[in-house]
Amino acid sequence: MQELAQQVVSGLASGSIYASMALALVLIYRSMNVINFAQGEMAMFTTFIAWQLVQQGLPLWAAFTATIAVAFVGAVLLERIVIRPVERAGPLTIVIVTLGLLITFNGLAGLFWGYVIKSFPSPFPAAPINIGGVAFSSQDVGIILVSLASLGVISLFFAKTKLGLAMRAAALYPAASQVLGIRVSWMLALGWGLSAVVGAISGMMVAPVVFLDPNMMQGIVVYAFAAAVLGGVESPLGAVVGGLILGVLLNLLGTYVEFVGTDLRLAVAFAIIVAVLLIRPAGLFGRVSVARV
Amino acid sequence: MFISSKQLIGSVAAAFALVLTSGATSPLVAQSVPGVTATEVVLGGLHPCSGPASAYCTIGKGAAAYFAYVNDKGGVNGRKITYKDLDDAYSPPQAMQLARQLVEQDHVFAMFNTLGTPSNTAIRPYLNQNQVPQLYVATGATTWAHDSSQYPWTIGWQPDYQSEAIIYARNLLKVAPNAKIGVIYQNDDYGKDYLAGLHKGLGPKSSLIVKEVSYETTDPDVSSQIGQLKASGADTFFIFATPKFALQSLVIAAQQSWHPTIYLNNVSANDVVMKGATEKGGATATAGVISVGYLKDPLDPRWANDSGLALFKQIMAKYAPGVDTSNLFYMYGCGAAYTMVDTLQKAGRDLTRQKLMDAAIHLNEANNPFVMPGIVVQTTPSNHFPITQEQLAKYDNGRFVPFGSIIDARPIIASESK
Amino acid sequence: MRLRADRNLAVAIVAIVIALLPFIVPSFSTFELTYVGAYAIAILGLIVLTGMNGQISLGHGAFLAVGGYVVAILAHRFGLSFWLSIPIAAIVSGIVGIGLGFVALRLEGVYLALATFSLAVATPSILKRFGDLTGGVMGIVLPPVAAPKVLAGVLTPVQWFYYVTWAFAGVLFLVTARFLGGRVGRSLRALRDNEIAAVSFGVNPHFYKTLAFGWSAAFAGIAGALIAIPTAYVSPDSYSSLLSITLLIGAVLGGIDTMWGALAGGVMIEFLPLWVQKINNAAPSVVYGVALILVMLVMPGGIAGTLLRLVQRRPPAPGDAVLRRTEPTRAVEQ
Amino acid sequence: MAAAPLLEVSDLHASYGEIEALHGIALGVERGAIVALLGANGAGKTSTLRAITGVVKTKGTVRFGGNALNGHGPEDAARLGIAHVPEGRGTMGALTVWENLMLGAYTRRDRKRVLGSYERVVGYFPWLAERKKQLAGTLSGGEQQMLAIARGLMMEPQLMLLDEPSLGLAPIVVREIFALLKTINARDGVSILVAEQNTTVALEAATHAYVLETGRIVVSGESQALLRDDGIRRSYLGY
Amino acid sequence: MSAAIPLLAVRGLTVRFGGLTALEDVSFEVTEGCIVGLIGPNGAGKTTCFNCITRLYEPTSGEIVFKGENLLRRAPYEVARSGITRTFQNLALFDRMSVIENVLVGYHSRYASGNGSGQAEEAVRREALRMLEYLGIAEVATRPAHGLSFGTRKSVELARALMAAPELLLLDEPAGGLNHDEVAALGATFKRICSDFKTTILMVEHHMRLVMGVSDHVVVLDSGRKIADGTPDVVQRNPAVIEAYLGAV
Repeated sequence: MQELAQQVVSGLASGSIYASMALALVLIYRSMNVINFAQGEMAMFTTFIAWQLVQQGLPLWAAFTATIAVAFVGAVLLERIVIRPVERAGPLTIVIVTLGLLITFNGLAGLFWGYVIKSFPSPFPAAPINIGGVAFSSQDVGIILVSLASLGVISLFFAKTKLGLAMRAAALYPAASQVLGIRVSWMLALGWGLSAVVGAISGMMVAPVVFLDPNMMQGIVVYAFAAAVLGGVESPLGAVVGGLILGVLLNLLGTYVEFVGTDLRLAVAFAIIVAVLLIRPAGLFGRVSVARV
Repeated sequence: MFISSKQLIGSVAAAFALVLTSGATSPLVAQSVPGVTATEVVLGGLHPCSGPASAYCTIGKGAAAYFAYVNDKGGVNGRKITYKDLDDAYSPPQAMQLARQLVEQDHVFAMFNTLGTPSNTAIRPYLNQNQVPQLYVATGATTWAHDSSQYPWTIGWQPDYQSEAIIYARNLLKVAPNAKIGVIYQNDDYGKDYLAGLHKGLGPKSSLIVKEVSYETTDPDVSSQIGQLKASGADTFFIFATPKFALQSLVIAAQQSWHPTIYLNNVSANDVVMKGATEKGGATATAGVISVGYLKDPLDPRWANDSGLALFKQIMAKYAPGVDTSNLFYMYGCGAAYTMVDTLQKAGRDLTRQKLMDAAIHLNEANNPFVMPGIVVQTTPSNHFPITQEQLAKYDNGRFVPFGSIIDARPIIASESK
Repeated sequence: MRLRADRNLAVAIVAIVIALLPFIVPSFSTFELTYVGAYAIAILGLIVLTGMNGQISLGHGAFLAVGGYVVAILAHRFGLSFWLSIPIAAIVSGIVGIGLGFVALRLEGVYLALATFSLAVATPSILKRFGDLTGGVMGIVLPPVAAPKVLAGVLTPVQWFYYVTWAFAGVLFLVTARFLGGRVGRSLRALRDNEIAAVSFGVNPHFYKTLAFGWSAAFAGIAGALIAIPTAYVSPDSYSSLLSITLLIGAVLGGIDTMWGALAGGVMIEFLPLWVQKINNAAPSVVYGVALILVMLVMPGGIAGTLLRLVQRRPPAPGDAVLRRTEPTRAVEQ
Repeated sequence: MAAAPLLEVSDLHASYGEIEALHGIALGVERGAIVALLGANGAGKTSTLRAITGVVKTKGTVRFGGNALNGHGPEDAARLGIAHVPEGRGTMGALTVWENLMLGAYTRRDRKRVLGSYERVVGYFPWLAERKKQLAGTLSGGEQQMLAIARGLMMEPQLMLLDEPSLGLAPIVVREIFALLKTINARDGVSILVAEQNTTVALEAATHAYVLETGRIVVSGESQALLRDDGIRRSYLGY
Repeated sequence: MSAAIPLLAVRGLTVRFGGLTALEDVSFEVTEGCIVGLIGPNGAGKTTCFNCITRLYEPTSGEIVFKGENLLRRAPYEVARSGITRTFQNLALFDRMSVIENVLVGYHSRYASGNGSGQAEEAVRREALRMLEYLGIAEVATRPAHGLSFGTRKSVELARALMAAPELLLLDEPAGGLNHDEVAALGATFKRICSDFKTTILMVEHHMRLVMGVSDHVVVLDSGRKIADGTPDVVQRNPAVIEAYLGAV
């Protein structure tokens, strides 16, 4: 029983990692129907920037804020320079370009900071929390809370602000939005900026747990894909819930299903992606859209 | 320069036949030894500098720095060493092609310190068939020594993973014969070799192991695995992991309020891991962790006034400026390169591949400045494990404090091979 | 008609060059060019699947793994010669591909890329999990290639296997050209360009899309076999997700719209990692990644596509279903 | 003619990729006028409207209130005061009625005045206020068309471009919409350029009309005159 | 009107998308050998009706019977083999394929029908070329389909549809985007096609002169319902039709 509780709790902790990354993926998908394969590497890269700033003596929260700003501006520039020329291209072109970004960011991080793992400071206290034999860290709680907070802020932004409304409109109805004076192309750039911010937050939350190195996100990103698909790739709420479910599910399968063990987790993630896409393509929280010819 | 491949293969085959029959060096090979001129000897190597295993790239850079230092000091027997170190991205097919390129296009005299069990396994038959020495490979699998009769041109350098695990097992049986053991290991050749060693070391007492869990290098974290180990009731925790996951294991165990006796494999027993784990998991996360060492950790205050460490720092500052010298991989590269230079020296002025191999299996190197004092890099025709000695140490107050004397796994290996 | 004559001439020249190369270049280059042939076969499959049929696969490394392991297991366990095991590899891989093709029927564009990418990432762990069959993490060592006795003095084993590989490549190219030029190819491309119109003219989308998947998987299986045999070793590390990514990148860099793209792509996959190492030894992947993005921005048709266009002085193609986004059709009619 | 017209288009060409859809269009909309743009499906009505606001690539000149428009994107046209109600209405079905209306006022900053516009728009379409939290996609076709017009009005435009407002609507609704357009035109002084296939209704509302055929203007004139001319009707309007 | 068995019978066809009703209980028949016009204001449900016949839409209820067989039991890709092909309102050419290849795809359903499968590729190609000549566009045979003029693209669509040797040809706004000289020629082309290919034509069209000029029978839809059905003369005088569509003349 205690083991079960422990597995569920650490599943939630891992799940919140997937969730925060999935949230970033969903933001880009919502703004341009694209999966950014480089999302994880961008998050990793910005986390390194934060690390560097802390090394230079900046207080953690200042580094945090500065990194978010850098992530936003950097991603907007990136969208303008690299994505915009292929904005209207088909999925294959965009897939390849984002793969190119993935390779580039990974290489750059290795070039600048090397491959030795780095310890990233955590804004939360280190002391473990122990409730009835189930132990976890305040960092775990912190990630869950930050993910939920990001979700809340994002939801409010899209629901309540004029800019958020314009972004939704631009993503869903680019042609109609244009004639209303919405600069659709900039909305896409803004979408990149926002998702990079969420990614940066995710990276900085995750790094204290998994430790920082250029390959930090490679293991996470596939689970984030699975989480996003599970929750419905257009739904921020779905991304978070999908991430948490996935985290718990993988832990329970790994612990109690002999065949899966700890070594078939990726295969399970693959199976979940395929199964969800086949059975309920819109995910748990996505809207089912009516296909029209 | 232009040799048709037919001729090449033909001559190799002829040479092979000659060696088999007479055991003497073929005159064909002696005439012109690939990669050797009056002023130069060319070595080749493969390290992953892109892809998931890029962390190991630095080993090659460390070795290259040492060779540059040796060259500036006049080289070996008047020859400068040219080290062609290529990136195989940890991919066996790529390793195979690059090895052929190094042998057939760049005409390397020998391969030195190629990294990783998969890559070395892939190129071993080719190199042996063509009698190209595959020296001091950077992996601790036992196969390099155990299968030396089948692959006489291949030899490892570092202590093998199995011996290391056997050392831990013996130590454990001595101090806590009724321990309940939980193991986390990386699900690849590296982790499984350690696991096999642990089983061998425990022998009939293998039943002490109550839980074994593995992780994949693609796993984001190992909290689920640690939870399972904790739930198993284990009081002794073996970590056979790469630094990242070792660090996570230490921290997560502490965070889950699990405080077993911990054995940590050598690869991960470095300052980055221990400092990081102490910082995140508190002092209890690392206090009393047991490991072994054979290299001089640049951050260990024991070596603050050591001449070997001073040499290391001097070399790195001059030939690899700007790199993070606290990274033990550089030390590893220098240490292996030292043995390589030593071997070339012993092989003599009149270099052949056969002579190089002979030197490699007659090592007796007590003065490698980069490995711990007292450890002798030693081989014999019947023993192809260059380093078998390791020093047990316990983590205490920010550093590993050695305890007991240097343990030589050689007798264990000897009994093992029987 | 003149165009066709030009093309035949070009094919003949390329075939002759390929036949003569082993006698011109050193042995290790012949060895590398053997891999070019194998990669070209794999990319040819991707051209059928992605270029002609519009289905994006980021998981073809898995089929290379199937091909490689089938050959390795058959050779290791049963001592089967590769003449027999390569066709078996093609069949097994093709069947797996058809299975995945059924799944792919329900997935489009980015979703398919996502699903296949996760397959690529999961492949090594699946290979390790079934260690009894696959040799687990240690993989399987294959016996070295030997030229048949009659050719022993004429061809080195390296040259011999070079010809074997390129013979496979040649046959598969011809077969593919034959099918792509006819009804099958038209149906695939029609589905890619406009599925609704294609279906309206009787093209069965389930059949042809699954066929394309099986076809490309079978080719990837053959390629996997042809890579495993000269490498003489298979292990899970040979089939990381990077391999799948590299294959698709090779196909797109080479030119996914034309069969020539397979040749160009094979050359790219084989030699680009070497070239970028020479350009920047410190961070080869940065050069690789930046080059990739630049190519996509500057020549979206890939190398072969761009060259062909220059030769034929054609204007750039518009409205491609895969390379360009088509505006979602929203019904006006209700 | 004393003052320059509000909208002045001359020698306008537009192309989609390699295919040219408009081959030199010239037309004008006077301040306060309702002008109809007629023609069969595919004649180029939609392209003309799109070319005016810059949705498609163009050559030629488009001047609006003295400013050269072409070369700028549709976003700038909106900022200058042209409300384009696109073909198929462009109502954003996944957003609420209120959100649709607010997006109409996207380019305006003064929230107070935006709310003022909202009050006036609700004056025309009282049902909008009651159903402002409803998703636009759940409205009927006629309601969606009215919402699209209302959204255009939220911009406080000088000129409205309407692309087939009658599309898919029952005749009675079509008449209602055109009556509303006339009211809006009269009361708020919004000039209107309306592309229509429903010739009768359009000509009745408009003061002036142009007839398009395969990307060229073939006939133009006072709408009453066109309405009376049987020859024109038979040749160009297809009935 | 003859009393023969209808080639196509649409009975009680209803289509709903979510809450929208696109077609409501529509019934009509198409008799072999004639040209039937399907008219109505934009958005009346004409194309939806076409899409049901070609099985792109699943009707909510109703029946579509072609040659006595229930079409709704067929998969979309089997409709062509049954003998129905179509053109598209917004043109649905295979843009990256050449004109002749586009037309060859039209032949696809005949490979499967048995009698065509033996025919060699070359013969099929010649037939496709003849089809292009028939429609006067043979000179663009090897050009890619994109980048052709609008009128030519429409002809390519027609050639592709005819290549399937359909018994029923559905034309969706064939006159859209054509000038009045071209429209005038179109009427003659349809009559010629009708007799040369023994094909029945059902067309959606706005151009009243064309529809009334060539149709034997006209069906009028408005807002998803059928409001009239009969010969052109009858329909043109129908008050409901005038009210909804033609306007006061």
